[in-house]
Amino acid sequence: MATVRVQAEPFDVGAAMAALGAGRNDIGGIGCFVGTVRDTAGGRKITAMTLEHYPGMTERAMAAIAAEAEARFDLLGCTLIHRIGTLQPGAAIVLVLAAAPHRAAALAATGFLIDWLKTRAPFWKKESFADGAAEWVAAHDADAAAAARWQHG
Amino acid sequence: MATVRVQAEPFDVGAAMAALGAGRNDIGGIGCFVGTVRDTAGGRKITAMTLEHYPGMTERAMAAIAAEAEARFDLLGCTLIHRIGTLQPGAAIVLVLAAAPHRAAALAATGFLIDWLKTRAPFWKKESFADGAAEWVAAHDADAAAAARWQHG
Amino acid sequence: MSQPVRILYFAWLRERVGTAEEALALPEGVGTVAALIDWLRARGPGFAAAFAPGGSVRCAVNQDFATPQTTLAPGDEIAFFPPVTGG
Amino acid sequence: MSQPVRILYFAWLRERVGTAEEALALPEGVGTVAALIDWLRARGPGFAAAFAPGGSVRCAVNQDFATPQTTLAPGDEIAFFPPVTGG
Repeated sequence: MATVRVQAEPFDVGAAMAALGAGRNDIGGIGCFVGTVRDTAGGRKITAMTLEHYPGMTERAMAAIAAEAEARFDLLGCTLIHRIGTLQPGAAIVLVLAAAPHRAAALAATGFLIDWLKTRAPFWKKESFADGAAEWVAAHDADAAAAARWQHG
Repeated sequence: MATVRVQAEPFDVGAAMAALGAGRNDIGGIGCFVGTVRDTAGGRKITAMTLEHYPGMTERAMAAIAAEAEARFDLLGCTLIHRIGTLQPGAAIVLVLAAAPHRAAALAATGFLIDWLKTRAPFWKKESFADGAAEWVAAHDADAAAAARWQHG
Repeated sequence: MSQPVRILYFAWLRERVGTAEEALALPEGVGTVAALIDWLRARGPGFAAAFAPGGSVRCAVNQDFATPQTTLAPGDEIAFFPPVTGG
Repeated sequence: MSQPVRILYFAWLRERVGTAEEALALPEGVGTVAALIDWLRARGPGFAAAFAPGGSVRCAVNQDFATPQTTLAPGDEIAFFPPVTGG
């Protein structure tokens, strides 16, 4: 029941949510997260963000993350859409949707999906600054810690 | 920065999200929850759900809940839309949006907002069953427990 | 004559008492939510059933959640309703 | 002749080694990711910088995350990249 997509084009949150719920009346709640490009990083002005990925492995990794969420939570379906290419500040980068009979599972799965997507899917961000510099974003310890919350066993 | 609405009409998630982010590039993530009408309750088939509310107090309570979320979390804005009247299975009942510089605050605030909305805003649900019966929904202990997670002091 | 209070009833409470709204002068000696509930309960079987002791009736005064000890004054808007179930 | 392996480089690793992709026969004695990294490091200053000891290079073999101990075989798709930063 998982939908996984990598695309350059913008996504339509309402359409993705409608597709997830289409033809079913057993959903009690849909949790959702949309990540967007901020216009500053470390106090410096960002003019653009470019996302590179590893075609093939990306889709595999995203499908594995979705399958893990469906195994851990009482889900009726989930959707992961990640954009690639060059995006402007304010643009949406990533969409996570998780549908469940009850809200607790929907919201927990949403958090899990974005935490794992940030640490287990092969995407890399490069920030372009107003002063002309362009730098690869370093991985955040906070993201690794957030993902580690979901470890068990 | 909070938008609070009670309405009979369906809401447009994409439009609400766009309105929340309009003209600003400091948002890193938007958390979202949509509650929908399930077609069964306690094993019985539901044909419709009717929502009654307390006009005046509802808007006050929703604004107070939004203000509390903005005081507790590092938010850049939030949106609460709750529908009233008679809804069919599959229909969306409630929309919560929380925008923040970082995803942890956006997702935590989303959970807080829906938990408090369920226990502190004067709405009441009546379920119509396939056998012709109509019954007011009883408050769930689980909802009170979920809301109590956010108590402090 | 002092200003009346407005009393609102919602959900199954409204159905049980048979009215959505009424206006009345605060009865002599009724100064709190608890006292008003005692007074309403004595009004008839519908009210007695709606406000049965041990029930789960909630109250708001002037659109803020109230307790049995909350004091009442002429002109107040007083609402009775079951525990909320929105969201 | 055994089948070559395909090696992919991403993000700043790609920029540092100066290529996105190459195909080569697994060198004699190179049977693990760690051994391949040692071999690559000796290729020139770009590679030495990219694979500097103590760096944070990650590896995938056949599109699954790998460790230094992961074994390599002819025909494998081997990718090197920095810690991921998507989402």
